[in-house]
Amino acid sequence: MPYLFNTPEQQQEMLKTIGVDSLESLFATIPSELRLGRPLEIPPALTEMELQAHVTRLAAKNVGPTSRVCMQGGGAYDHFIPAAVDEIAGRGEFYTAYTPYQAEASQGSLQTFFEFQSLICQLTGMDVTNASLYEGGTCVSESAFMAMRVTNRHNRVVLLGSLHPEYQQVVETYLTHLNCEVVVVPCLDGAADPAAVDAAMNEETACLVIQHPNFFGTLEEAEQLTEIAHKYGALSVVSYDPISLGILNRPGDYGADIAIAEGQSLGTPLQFGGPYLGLFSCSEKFVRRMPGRLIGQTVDRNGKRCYVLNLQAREQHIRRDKATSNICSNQGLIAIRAAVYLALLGKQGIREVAELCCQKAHYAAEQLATVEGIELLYPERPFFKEFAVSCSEGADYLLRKARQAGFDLGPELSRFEYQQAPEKFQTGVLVAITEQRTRSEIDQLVTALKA
Amino acid sequence: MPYLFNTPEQQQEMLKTIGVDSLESLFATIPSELRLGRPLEIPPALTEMELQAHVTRLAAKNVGPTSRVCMQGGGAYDHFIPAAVDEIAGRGEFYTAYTPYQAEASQGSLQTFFEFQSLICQLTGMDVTNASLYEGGTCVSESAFMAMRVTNRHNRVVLLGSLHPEYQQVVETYLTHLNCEVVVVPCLDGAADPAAVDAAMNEETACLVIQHPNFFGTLEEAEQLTEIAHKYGALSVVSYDPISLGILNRPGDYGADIAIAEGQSLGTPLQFGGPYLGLFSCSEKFVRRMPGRLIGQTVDRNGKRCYVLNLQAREQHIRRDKATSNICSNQGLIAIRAAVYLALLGKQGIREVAELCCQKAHYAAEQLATVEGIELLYPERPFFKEFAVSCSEGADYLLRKARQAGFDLGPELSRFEYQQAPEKFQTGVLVAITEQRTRSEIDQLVTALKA
Amino acid sequence: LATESLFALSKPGRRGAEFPAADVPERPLSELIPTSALAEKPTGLPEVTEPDVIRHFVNLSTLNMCVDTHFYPLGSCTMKYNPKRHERLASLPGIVDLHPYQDQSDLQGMLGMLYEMQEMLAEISGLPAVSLQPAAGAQGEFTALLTAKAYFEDRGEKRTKVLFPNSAHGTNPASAAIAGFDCVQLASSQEGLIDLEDLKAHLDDQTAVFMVTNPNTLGLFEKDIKQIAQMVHDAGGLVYIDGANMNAILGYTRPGDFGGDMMHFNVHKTFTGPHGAGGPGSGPIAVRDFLADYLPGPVINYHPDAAETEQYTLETPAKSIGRVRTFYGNIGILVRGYCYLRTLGAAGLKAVSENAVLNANYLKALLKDVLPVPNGNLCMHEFVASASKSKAANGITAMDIAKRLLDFGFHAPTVYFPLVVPEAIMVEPTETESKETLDAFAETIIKILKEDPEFLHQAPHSTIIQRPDEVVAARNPILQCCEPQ
Amino acid sequence: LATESLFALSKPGRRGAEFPAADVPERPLSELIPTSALAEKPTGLPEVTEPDVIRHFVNLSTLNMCVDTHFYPLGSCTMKYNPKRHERLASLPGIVDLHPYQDQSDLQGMLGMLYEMQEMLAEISGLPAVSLQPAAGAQGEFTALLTAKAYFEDRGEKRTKVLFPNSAHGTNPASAAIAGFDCVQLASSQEGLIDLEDLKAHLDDQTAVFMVTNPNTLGLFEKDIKQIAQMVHDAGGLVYIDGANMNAILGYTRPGDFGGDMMHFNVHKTFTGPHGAGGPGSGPIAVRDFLADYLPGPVINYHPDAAETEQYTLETPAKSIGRVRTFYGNIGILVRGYCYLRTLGAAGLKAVSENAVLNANYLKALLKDVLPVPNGNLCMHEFVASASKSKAANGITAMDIAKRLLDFGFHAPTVYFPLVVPEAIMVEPTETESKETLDAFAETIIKILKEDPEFLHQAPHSTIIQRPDEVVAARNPILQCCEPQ
Repeated sequence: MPYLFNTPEQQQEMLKTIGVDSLESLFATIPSELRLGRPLEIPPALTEMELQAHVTRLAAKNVGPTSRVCMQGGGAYDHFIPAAVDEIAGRGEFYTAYTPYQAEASQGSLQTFFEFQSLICQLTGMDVTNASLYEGGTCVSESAFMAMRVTNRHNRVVLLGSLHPEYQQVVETYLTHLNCEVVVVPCLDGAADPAAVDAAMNEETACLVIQHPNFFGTLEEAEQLTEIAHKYGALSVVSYDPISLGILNRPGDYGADIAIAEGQSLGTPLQFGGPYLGLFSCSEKFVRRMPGRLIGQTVDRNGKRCYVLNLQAREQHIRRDKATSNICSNQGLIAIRAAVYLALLGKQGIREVAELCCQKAHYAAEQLATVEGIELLYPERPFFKEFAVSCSEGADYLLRKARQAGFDLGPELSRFEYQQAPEKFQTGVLVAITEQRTRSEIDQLVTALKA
Repeated sequence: MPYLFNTPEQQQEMLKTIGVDSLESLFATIPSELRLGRPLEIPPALTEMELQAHVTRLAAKNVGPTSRVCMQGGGAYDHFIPAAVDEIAGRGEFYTAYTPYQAEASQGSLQTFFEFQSLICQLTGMDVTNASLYEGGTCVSESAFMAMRVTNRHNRVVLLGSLHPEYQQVVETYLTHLNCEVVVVPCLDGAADPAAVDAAMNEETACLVIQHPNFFGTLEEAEQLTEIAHKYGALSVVSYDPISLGILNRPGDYGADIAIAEGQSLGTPLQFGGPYLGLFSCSEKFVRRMPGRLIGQTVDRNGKRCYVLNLQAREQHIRRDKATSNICSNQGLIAIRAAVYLALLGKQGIREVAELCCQKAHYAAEQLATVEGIELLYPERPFFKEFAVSCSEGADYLLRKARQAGFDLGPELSRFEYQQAPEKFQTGVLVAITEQRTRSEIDQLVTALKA
Repeated sequence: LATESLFALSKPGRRGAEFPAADVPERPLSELIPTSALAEKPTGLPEVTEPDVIRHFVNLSTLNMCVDTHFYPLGSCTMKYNPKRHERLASLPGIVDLHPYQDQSDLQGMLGMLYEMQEMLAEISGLPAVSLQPAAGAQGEFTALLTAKAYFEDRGEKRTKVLFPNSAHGTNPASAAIAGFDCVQLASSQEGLIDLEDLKAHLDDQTAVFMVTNPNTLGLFEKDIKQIAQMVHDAGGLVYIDGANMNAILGYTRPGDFGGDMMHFNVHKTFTGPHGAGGPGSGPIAVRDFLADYLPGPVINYHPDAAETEQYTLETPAKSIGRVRTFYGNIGILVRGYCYLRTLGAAGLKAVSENAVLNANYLKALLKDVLPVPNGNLCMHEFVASASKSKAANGITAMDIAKRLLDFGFHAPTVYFPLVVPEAIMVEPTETESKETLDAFAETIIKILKEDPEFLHQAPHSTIIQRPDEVVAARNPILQCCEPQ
Repeated sequence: LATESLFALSKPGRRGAEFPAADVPERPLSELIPTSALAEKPTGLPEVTEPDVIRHFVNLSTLNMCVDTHFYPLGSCTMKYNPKRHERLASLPGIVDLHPYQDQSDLQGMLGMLYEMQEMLAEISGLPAVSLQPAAGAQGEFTALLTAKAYFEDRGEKRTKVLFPNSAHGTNPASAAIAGFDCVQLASSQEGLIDLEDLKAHLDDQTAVFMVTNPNTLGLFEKDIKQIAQMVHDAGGLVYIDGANMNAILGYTRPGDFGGDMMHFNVHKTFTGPHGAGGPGSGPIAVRDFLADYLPGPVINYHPDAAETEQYTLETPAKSIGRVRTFYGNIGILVRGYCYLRTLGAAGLKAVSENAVLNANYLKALLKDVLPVPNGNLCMHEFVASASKSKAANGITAMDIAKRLLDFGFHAPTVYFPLVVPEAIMVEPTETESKETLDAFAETIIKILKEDPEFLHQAPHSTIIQRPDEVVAARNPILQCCEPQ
């Protein structure tokens, strides 16, 4: 039996010390009629060698970036991950530790999370960052909850229609059953129409949620939209692409109150959608109404600098039903990955990655537009690393043809539901180009699509 | 520039402290006519992302066990490696440390090597084991040198013709230029003929080198051969298969003076032939004439148990040209892998692996023999996990047909040179079956060969 | 050096990662992006080398205690061994590199694995419908409560209350609040179990869900759980089982069999996640058949008669509450949980619980004279002792013992939780520890209790820092190390 | 607990790895193997669990200082940073899993990489013919000496002597001895360089090879190397360059250009191996064209016009000395070296040497007042200081300084080597350390030299053990922890 220590002899010794005569009798408090009178029906145990063969076989049934070139987007991206990230995240001292409740035995995690918070603040220009939330989608719902607390407006939030459709769905799941109206301003032309947003806002609105660059890859007028939110006394919540901040102006620069993101791009593999990383930052003045764990710097009894869990009175294990969130386990190890990633890239690296994505994506867009039947969905809109194309022969045709040539594009826009969907969403497909893609790959794709 | 710290400003500061005015002038002691007046002509630098793409492309040009089933032998075997082995060997504390010269800063390595020595002693039944030599082949030449020192016979060693041909070649390279006669007793029937061996031995012979199981996979009469060696006052050197000692009797049991092995099977991947692991053990009475590093237990100034490099007076850094060997760097990290592997397997595990290899290999031999045109080369000889077959249509035909069906067999016997090679070596092929092979794989191979 | 800040290591111009020049025709950024959207200056990220990064974080890592280095008997957290094979297998190509929007035909191996995971969780829980989506236990609670809410609403019932005992984890009330329920906390009985009278007093037609951890946070099996469930059901409510303590009962009894209608698993606890210094977790839920239609989407369905590339599909249940997150769940953790279940099999799982319970009771037996356990004769996989006696005798508190244990190379147990036990010391040894370790731990506690109380109040003495000032931290929070640039 | 023996953890019946039952029809072992060949009892291997193994070795690992955690200025060892990308890439399928006897058509990617490695080493050395086989530097020396021997014998010359300076690494004479040569040790000059007079006095028609490390072990470039080589060549001998110190001169000067006929590289030093707590190394050699035919077999050849599956081949040179090992070399280390060279390129390699030399000279400048460096004004990548002054003044020895440094979180430099410098302290900072680290190191040494000598004689004080008794160890060697069973 793997991972067990007690030999039959030891079990007998231990039972004797306890004062019972069998393992079975340790379970005496479980009434016999509640016992499962049979073995669980789960597949037979596998040794490590068998398990490895089995899982390898299952993995081989999937077709991923090892055999295809990934140009997929929609909130999860195939960025390069330096080997040093895996080296650190693979240290047992990090991945087999618990939440750092015992500060003296956890300074490694605590300082790392403190530096993670600092790095994300530097990246975003925001004052305060927590030690992570689950992922991009729940960051939006947590933002909405926080905005409701801060503004004391509990009945209305406004989302841009260019917010990732799954993020919209998460907000709806979290909020609508609370009789909070979730207003979506439809995105009919690739980015928000400020007039329509203004019309949707009112003095009851807790927050305006902006995604910039948005789901279609295009840039929003984030500053102007933030001003609109503020005009109505609402908070401006901005969901950003962390890589884009290598070149784009930062939420802290243009007055966002809450800045959130899916942090997968910062050193975490795609792994079929999770675990990813919810990044959550805000202005200092809201810090006591933030969700999630916060690490603070302090001194120990000898005056030595050290780190502790801070402001725990916001959290569920202290405040229970009055907590700012129910979150307990967060995404610690993924936050560590992001910290190592950002430390490696630094000021120059993040800029270079952002520029590479931007340059290559524009080249790809230009080249794809030369394929007959393919056109850019929003040729006039500026974009960062992702863009939507439509294919006259349908999205499926495009995806299939690319797949056969060894390229994965997508997602197709018709995969999601929208409050109002322009006709061309039926044939629209997202294409994301990271720094890993090469001109030769892009050219090959274009050649294949032309054939 | 990767891995460098000094910024241009710091370089200037440092040069100032040194008292020179340029980096160039630090190289003033290299006469200018000796300078290379041009850049080195090596390929341009690659960033990590590019390097990974490049090496991945090269790797994809190779076809290995990921896409074929490995039934190859000849001294390197596809045994299962538990993940825990990689976890420990991947610790920077082990792989980025140096030889443990500073005992206070190296107890981790020192105790691990001490335990490695202990584990190999337990495995082999030998008294003493060093902290590793390079690999299986040089273990034979080091054994011969040691036997020459011990017996004070410097002119003659005897090898069984069933010793791995490459091991024979290594011994010849190391010894013949010293005017030491290397006598090979040809192996004409799958294992040594004791009478022929006896005839080859004499009172001038330093040692008899036995491989058991031998290169053809069959068992030698190791005990009887050891007695023959001893009869002439020579040392018995036995090259064993470490996995086989899970069931076979051990060199220490039948009186071997020196027991050596290629230790790759103990948790080290095939990686195209190296780095592997030379295992070297001997009787206690010869310890001061052993080659290689030895870790010893002692106490520190407070009487605490600890470990140090021991008996260094045998080694090149002290004894120089009088050293027992010129070895300095050994195979430390691979020895750590072996220690973790043996610790995981333990008494039961090593037995199970050995039994699985033995049972499956016998099944495979039996099944292969049912294929028309294939027969066992030595049907009467007992074997452990490897055996030779001959194919009436030639070795190449068999290897190619197996490869097309997804199986790698070999090496073919004709790949090597022999002093006397029986006719059937021309069509002979080795087949090795480890615990990883399944009945279904074996059956598939047989079906394919019958088709 | 180890604790120097990453930012202090920064020097302008140092590089930890480099990228090639663009291989496409480059255009000025301002042609691609409106100037107004471009940052005016670079980020304030530090500039360090790769060796800096490695030495910094490797040294930091060594300041942690962890399961791989120390006994870590943190009650309620199930700090069991994290098998190394899981890390290897979760990193295989074909698993670690799949994009969530790949075509379903390209995902049959992954979806098949997840489907099998759903089936195994259903069998272990006795509850047939499973959602793998929740990112952690707390999100599992929330998701299940929302599922219940949707169910009631669909039936036209307006039930507003969620009940839970005062020994509950904080996430229970927090999740109920976010799900829009009123929280009602119930008393515990003298025995440390649910007080049936108090429960009865609070059950009514407003009661939506009764949340209960079983075994409870005192490490005791709620022996009346069947009757309790009946009472809740009679009142028209549903029973939610917090599965945090499943490690005690695997294969012995099932939430679905003892009256639970919904539950979550903590894959990162029971199925050895690992904990990752705080996460990621994975909190799949299992519910009764009549709740299946309300689960969040998508779930994985199996169509055995379909073509090989279409056997496993992602589908949204008919009356789904919607999405609770993007994509499909914390897959990387679920893969590890899958590996664990496939490694153990039925007999192995039962042996896990047997040995977890054996270890807890053994340790309790060794300690009970010095650290009495107020509730229960036999415990399950953990027990809650009290330092009240030593505190009264010479002032040695639970905190003192916890801190001093660090000096001896043991992580501290959970202290001061659950709140219902004064000077609580909550010990969960798990099954992946040896009798020898338990013996050493017990001896150490006995030794500590004989030490000078003043010395203990200052403990720990050997750690890199000692008793950080949390009051100062909270009064003037320093939450990052430099001004934003 | 960390230092408990693995064997002490053993309990009969515990398992760290399990294997499935055979899936083939099983037969009694005695039917397969003669009983006389079967062991009568099981091995004496310990019985422990996987968690035991992990906790044991992880804890042991933390007792090491290493490059990933500490400054490690061990002279002569080039303890530079080991890039993490190398570990990842050397583990790729298609590299880590290749069997040495696979068909050459299946190995074109690997053979192509190794061929390119041969070419790069030839260019860096200025010596056109390369063998990748030697497992480490010492085997490289032996292999090259044997190559020279074969060359001379082929020419009908009997040359029996190998010359080397008294500052040589121990491997030089040891390798020469094994290669069957008589060893002749030469004096060093006052400057710490080769004494030309002594060399001249020993050169004759018996001289086969002159072995020299350049830069030498004092960290000095042998400025007369060209003249020295000429003298050796005039005597009919060959010049061997020990490449241990190549880190100083990459791209600046080449052994082939300054008169060397043969050399070895230490891939685990210069090209960041890593060191692996003692190995594996990799010691490829490069030789002049007229020696190429004698190299050990096989080498990798390139046939650009052949079919794609046959472009790279393994071939044995015409007059090969034979094999020096099984298979083809320490490929895993060579792959890492290849990655390193491809990462740095020509400019990067030159920058490596520049910064290695800069760091050494800077540190030397900081320390020279307290630890004088007897030889040389400027050093190359390392320098040899002497503690003679402090020893004379107050008894503080090189050993005292080395041991005390450990207390401050610095690995010790090499001490008492080379033998030609009394109280030698040999410091090699390498290029992968920062000025800040060098400053801190120098300050610490200056501080140490002001400490109480008695206190220093007892140092280190903070390590897990202190000054082990090597005399006891050698007198009664304990080389394993229990009786063989």
